[in-house]
Amino acid sequence: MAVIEQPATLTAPARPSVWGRIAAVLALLGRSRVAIAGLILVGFWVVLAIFADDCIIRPACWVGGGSDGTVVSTPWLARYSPFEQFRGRNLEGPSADHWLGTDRNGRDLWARIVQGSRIILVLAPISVLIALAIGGTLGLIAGYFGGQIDELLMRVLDALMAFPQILLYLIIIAALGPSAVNVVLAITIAGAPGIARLVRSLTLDIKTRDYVAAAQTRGESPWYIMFVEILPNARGPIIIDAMLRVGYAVFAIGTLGFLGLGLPPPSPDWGSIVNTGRKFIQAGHPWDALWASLSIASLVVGLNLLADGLSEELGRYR
Amino acid sequence: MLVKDYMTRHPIMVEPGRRVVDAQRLMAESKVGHLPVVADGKRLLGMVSRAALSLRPEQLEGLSFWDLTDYMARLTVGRVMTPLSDIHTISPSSTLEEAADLMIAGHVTALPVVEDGGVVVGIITQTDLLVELRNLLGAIEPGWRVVVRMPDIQGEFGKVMQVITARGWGVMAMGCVRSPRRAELWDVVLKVRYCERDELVAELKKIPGQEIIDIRETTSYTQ
Amino acid sequence: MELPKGKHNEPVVRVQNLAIAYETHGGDVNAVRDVSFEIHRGETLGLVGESGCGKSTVAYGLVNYLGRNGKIVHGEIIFQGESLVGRSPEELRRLRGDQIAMVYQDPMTSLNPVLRVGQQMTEVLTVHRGISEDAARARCVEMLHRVYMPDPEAVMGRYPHQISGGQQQRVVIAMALLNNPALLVMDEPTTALDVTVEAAVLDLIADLRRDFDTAILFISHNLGVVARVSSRVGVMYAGEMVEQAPVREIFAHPRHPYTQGLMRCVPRLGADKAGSVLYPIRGRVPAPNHLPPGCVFEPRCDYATEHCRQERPALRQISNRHMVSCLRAEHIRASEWRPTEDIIPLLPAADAAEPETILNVDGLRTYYRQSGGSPLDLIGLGKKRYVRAVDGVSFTIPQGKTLGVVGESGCGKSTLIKTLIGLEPMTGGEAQFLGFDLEKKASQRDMGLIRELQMVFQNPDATMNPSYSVGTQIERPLRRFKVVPTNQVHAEVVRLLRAVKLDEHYYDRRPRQLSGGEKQRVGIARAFAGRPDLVLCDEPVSALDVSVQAAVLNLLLEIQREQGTTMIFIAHDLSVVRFFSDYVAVMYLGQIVEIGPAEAIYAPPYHPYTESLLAAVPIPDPSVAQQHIRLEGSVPSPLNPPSGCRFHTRCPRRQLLPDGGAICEREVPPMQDAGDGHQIHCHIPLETLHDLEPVVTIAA
Amino acid sequence: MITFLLRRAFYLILTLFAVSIGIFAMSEIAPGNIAINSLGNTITPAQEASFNAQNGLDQPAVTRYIRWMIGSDWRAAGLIGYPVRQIYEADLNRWSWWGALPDGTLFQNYTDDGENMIRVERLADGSTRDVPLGPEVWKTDAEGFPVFWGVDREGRAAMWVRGDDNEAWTLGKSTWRSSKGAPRAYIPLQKGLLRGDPGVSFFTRRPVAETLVPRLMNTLLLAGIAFVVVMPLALALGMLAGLNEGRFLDRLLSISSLVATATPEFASGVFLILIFSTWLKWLPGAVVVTSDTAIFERPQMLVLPIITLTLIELGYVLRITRASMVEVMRTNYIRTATLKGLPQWRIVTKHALRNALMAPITVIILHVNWLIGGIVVVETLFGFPGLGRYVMEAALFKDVFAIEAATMVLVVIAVGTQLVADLIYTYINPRIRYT
Repeated sequence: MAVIEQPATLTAPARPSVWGRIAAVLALLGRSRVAIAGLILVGFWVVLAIFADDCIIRPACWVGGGSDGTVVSTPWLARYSPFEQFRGRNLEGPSADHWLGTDRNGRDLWARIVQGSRIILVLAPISVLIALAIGGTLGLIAGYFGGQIDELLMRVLDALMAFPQILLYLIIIAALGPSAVNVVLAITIAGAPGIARLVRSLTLDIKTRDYVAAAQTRGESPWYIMFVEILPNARGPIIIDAMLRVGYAVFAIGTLGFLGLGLPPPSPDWGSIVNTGRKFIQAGHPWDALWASLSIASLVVGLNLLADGLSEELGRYR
Repeated sequence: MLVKDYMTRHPIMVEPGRRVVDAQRLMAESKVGHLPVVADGKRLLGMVSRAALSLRPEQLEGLSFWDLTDYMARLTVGRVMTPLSDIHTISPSSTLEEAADLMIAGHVTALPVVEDGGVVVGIITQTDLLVELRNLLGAIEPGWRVVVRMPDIQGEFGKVMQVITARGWGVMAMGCVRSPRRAELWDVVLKVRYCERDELVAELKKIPGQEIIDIRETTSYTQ
Repeated sequence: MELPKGKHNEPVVRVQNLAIAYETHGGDVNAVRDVSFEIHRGETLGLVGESGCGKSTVAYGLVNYLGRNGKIVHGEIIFQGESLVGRSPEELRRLRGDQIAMVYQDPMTSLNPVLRVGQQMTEVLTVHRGISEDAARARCVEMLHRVYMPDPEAVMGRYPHQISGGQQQRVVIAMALLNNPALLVMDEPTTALDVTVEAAVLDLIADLRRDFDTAILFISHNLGVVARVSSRVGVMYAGEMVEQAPVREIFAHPRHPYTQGLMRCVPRLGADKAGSVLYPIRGRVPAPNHLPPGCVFEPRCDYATEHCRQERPALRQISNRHMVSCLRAEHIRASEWRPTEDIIPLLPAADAAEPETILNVDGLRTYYRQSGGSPLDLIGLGKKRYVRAVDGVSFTIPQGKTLGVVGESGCGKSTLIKTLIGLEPMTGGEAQFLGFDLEKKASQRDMGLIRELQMVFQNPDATMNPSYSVGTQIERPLRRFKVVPTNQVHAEVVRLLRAVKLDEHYYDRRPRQLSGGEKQRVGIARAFAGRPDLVLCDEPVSALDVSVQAAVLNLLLEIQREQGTTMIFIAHDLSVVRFFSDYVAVMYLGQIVEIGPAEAIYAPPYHPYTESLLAAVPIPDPSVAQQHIRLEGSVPSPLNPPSGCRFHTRCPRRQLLPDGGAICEREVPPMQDAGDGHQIHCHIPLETLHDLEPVVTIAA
Repeated sequence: MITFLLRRAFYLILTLFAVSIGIFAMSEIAPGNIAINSLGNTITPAQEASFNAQNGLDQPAVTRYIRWMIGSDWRAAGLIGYPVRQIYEADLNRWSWWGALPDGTLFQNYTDDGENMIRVERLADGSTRDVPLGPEVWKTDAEGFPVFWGVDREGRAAMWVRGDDNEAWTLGKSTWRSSKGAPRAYIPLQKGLLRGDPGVSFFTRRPVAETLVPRLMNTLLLAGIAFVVVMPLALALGMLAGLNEGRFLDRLLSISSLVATATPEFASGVFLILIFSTWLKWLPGAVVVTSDTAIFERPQMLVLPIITLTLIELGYVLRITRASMVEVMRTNYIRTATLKGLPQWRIVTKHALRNALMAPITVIILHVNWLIGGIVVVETLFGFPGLGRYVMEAALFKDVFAIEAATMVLVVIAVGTQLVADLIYTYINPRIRYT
């Protein structure tokens, strides 16, 4: 199939600023309807998470509190505190007062869902970032040095990958107890081998390029070559993969919550909301389960759409 | 001197479903007089010639303009072609004489060349045979074309050749045929190069019993 | 001499004013504009031009395979009297593979990896002719015989990856010919092949054209290849046909300035840097959506006038069968052309004194461990097998000189220089450079040694790190080797950029904004930044278009002359090596078979391998007479090299020895000194080799 | 090719081994406490120590790993001097361990006072009789203590010390019972995983294999149906989307498959229950198993779990297949096939299909891990009595042997499918077959 080589755009600014680059990425995204849809979905949750209440300007929130039911923040988008129990108003459907209804304890569902987005949008990226750091480094080492190191590392990672992830989660959480840290730990351990594999294959490819040989002939250290010469050129696929992995992480956090292995109650984690809410579905009160399910589905779908659109656009200009 | 050396390879062909008008245009534009009709994979089904494509009044239902247009629009090559059962074909490894023989016997001016159970590989026409004749008689080589008439005696032809080779001249082409209307004599056409006309005539005249019927200088007409 | 047919001269295919465009985000891009040509039975039209000139687009346009975004804008393709434009997909399908066939550039990827060769071949027949599988097989085997495939029956049962590249291309050609097509389109069919294999495939193509009377459209960027197979040649530039003429005519009397420029870019075989000069064409091919308003070649043309800037010339007949699209074709003479001042490279001065030896390599060996497939290997007990990539190579280079290394792919020439520079571990032997031992890998070497030994790489797209700007990448060696004080680094980068004929605006450019030639220049600037004494060049120009290739070669020569750098220069193009090098080494299967001064290598006495390489080189001049010597078979595996002389399995000259060269199988050939440092490793006596006829005779 | 498969099999076994160690280690470092989990958090330290000793939990991890992996009966037999044997007691519906005298008589031992050992011999009809043993049975061990090794009444190898008045605590029906004259040390008898015995569950006090197998069967049924439904459908739809790249059908399939893969099972399960069970009332929203054959009597119970389980896989496989098909259709050999004039269907079936299947098959099989995750969620959501829920419960309870057994089963499935994938892959990719 004949493809016309795009002429190098000589009019492009020689050294784009950070904002210029962000604008370029956004422009790229703008071309793909899929990516825009994803951006809207993800953006919706990010905005909600940030502006749920006045936490961003009230440091008291950051050091904790609130989870015990004391109100330390003023609701903005959330309307009520996620922990405030309205007596006599439990298991209500949506109304003007409680937009999404209330749960068994008479807590406002909208407030809890919004608060849940905050939890998930903090935990998921953090766990992916840690997994990226660990998996990325292992992948670089395995790919660059090759030989025995590669063989050994990949065997271990293969074994980890052969292990069903859900079991990993179960065992880790069952062993260490449900907490935010352990959830992050579990997701990191489960995710790192996949990232290592990806980075390794990218490294194997990139290390055959002449510029790597050029660096070697300059006598550069392996670490310089790995992190300065190789890693920046692997960023495209890594970023896309990371975006998908944030989606998986949200997915996994939700699943853990659903299985009762997530954050301990009364934390409004979406999975736990579904878990407690599903008992009331047959009783004619599907709202808890429905809203929380919709939320998590829309967020993961949004992240996937974003990654999909981005990879398609990047692929088109590769 | 085999068909495969003189035929036209990759002839223009038509499929039986084509309209007759298209085939006519194709023949006119590409200046060919015959089209092999082939199925998928160049398998021969029949032949059409310009004559076969011309309108035959007895097949028409009426003579109004619309009838004619309608008829022509519907008429396909497959309906007017000479079917495979009625035509002669020849293989690429046959001799030209065989091709000529088939054409004479079949009153046709072209033969499809087929191999491997009916796959058309070329077409050989009267023109191709004439090209062979021309080349055989050396028309494209410069030199003296001389016709010598000699009696039907063993060794007569050798005498001519002896004379020519003795002088170091070259014979570029030759043909032998019984003289027209005089079956006891032979006419030999020779194309001789590297010599002067007078010398050639003088040398040939020395041979007893033979006579020079014609001598002329010829060059090629077509390239 | 061919006998004239005298009748029926309608071409098999006639293309008239063909224009092809691709739809892109930024609107339609006209890749091909107003191209016209015709091809008759038994004729080969060669299409040449640099990359991006629309050659392949024409080829795929001809078979109406332009992808989803390509379309024929206007023009006609008349095939066998009927137009191909606007035919239904089904009609086109029936023509493809039956009446029109194609041969592709890369045979490996053009064959389906999961189907046997036989399956892929027979289906052409079973689909188009509807004949039985057995009949089809028989015909396929016969056709493989026709393309001189050894053991066709066995090949039918193999998978594509199990046969060599040359054999794959033979399969593709045989497959194309199965249905005796009227038109054969060949898109760079030999580009991916080694020179010896290429020669054999080109011979095959010439044979087949005669036997099948097929009309061939032959596309290549290589003038030499086109000269060898074509009966007529069309030159394409920026999507237009700029000149078209019979092959002898166009090489003897090129009329278009672009054609003339192309011929000045390539070194003639036998030319060297002392006696001849390459003249690159300035500028670069314009992008199809940024064409100049007038003549497309005007911005790069030395003869351009105001008229050329305004009017776009059409292809017109200027003599019998010679067509050119230049407004001034009648006024320009190739012989009267004078280079403009700034592209005359200064010739190296004659040697004043005998220079000292800078690099001394003795018995160098580089083996790779090959992991076997037996269960024992699984636990590390398998028999250790080694690929002997470089196996006992010795040579020396005097200061300031260039050693060229030639050989087929897999002969170990790349491994040799990678070992020298420390990218591959040395298995044995010795290499002394400026008193340093080159035994260690690059990462363990002394900084002083690293600085004096640098490398220029082959692939322009991989030579620069796409993540960093040009300036950053040239700065790195400057800072690392502390060539200049830190505050002068920027100035030094600019100086280096100027030295490689790039201005300082390039400092902030990203690699993707550069053309291949520019990237290669940056690569050269980076290699020369530390002012090294020895630079190893691994095919630095083979991925470049000829006009750029000339410019880069000139640049290397100029820097070498200025800095007195010593070089090792690898290339598969024997003309380029001859032009560029003072000494040449010919390698076969990890060993040097012949080494000596460049002029001595290219004249008898030859090593038989050198002789066959020279016989295979495509020469861009149809008037040059070349001996017909072809190697049989393929290069044996370096895992298990032949005994005695490694070349004995393919040597065409063994018969010159008593009892057919039995000694070649038993004994390692002796080194014979032909004087002046010219060494030949062969059992055949020097005198016999000396009496061999020269492979290439250039008509006076 | 055989080498290739051998190598793969070798690595898979290695993987299994590593995994078994991994799980064991993981449950080892876990801070939870089996004794508290199974006995409640009101136990005294003495009771806990006794429980641990009886169950071998006081031993170092390595010892326990070895016992679990290759069994403890051979070691116990060496100490006792007689072989030990496991039999099924039909009247009590349980498996128990006995020592075997040379004449084949099965026995267990106990003592009430730490002085007189009593041998309980099992008769052919299942009844027992006590045979007192003389003082000569006490042997002096390495440290100089007179000890006796035998099989205790609970079916454990046990070591009594003469004159010892050890106290053991066991939890009876509802109360703690203390018994005097108890053994000092125990070796819980088991054949070891390698001989097919995954041990006894702390939770149910039944052999793990006994409870595991029916759960496994249920899950295999669920997953099997899901697999059979999803694979052909997903592959076919993926091919269809790939062949129509960029067209409406492709967009529709791509987007819906993306939504399907991105929605967690518990969310899509909730949607499905709401729509089909609560709203339309077509299908039951939960699986209620009242008997072994309940699933077959009301197969409609399985519909929603299967759909929930398949949605993710369907979308995922569809996307992979589509991407692979798109890539293959752009290759040079498809171009060759097109320019050979082959009809479109032939290009797709003969040239594209096999190449396009290579990527999905390996990826699909690797995705079995995800399927297992889905099973856990789906079984929890619908109350389906399968292996997933079994693992869940075991993990929450810290029932080590149950977790380990179930995990090994799941890993064997995951790893085994990889081997199958390798086989399929080598079959469709000739390049591997010959290297």
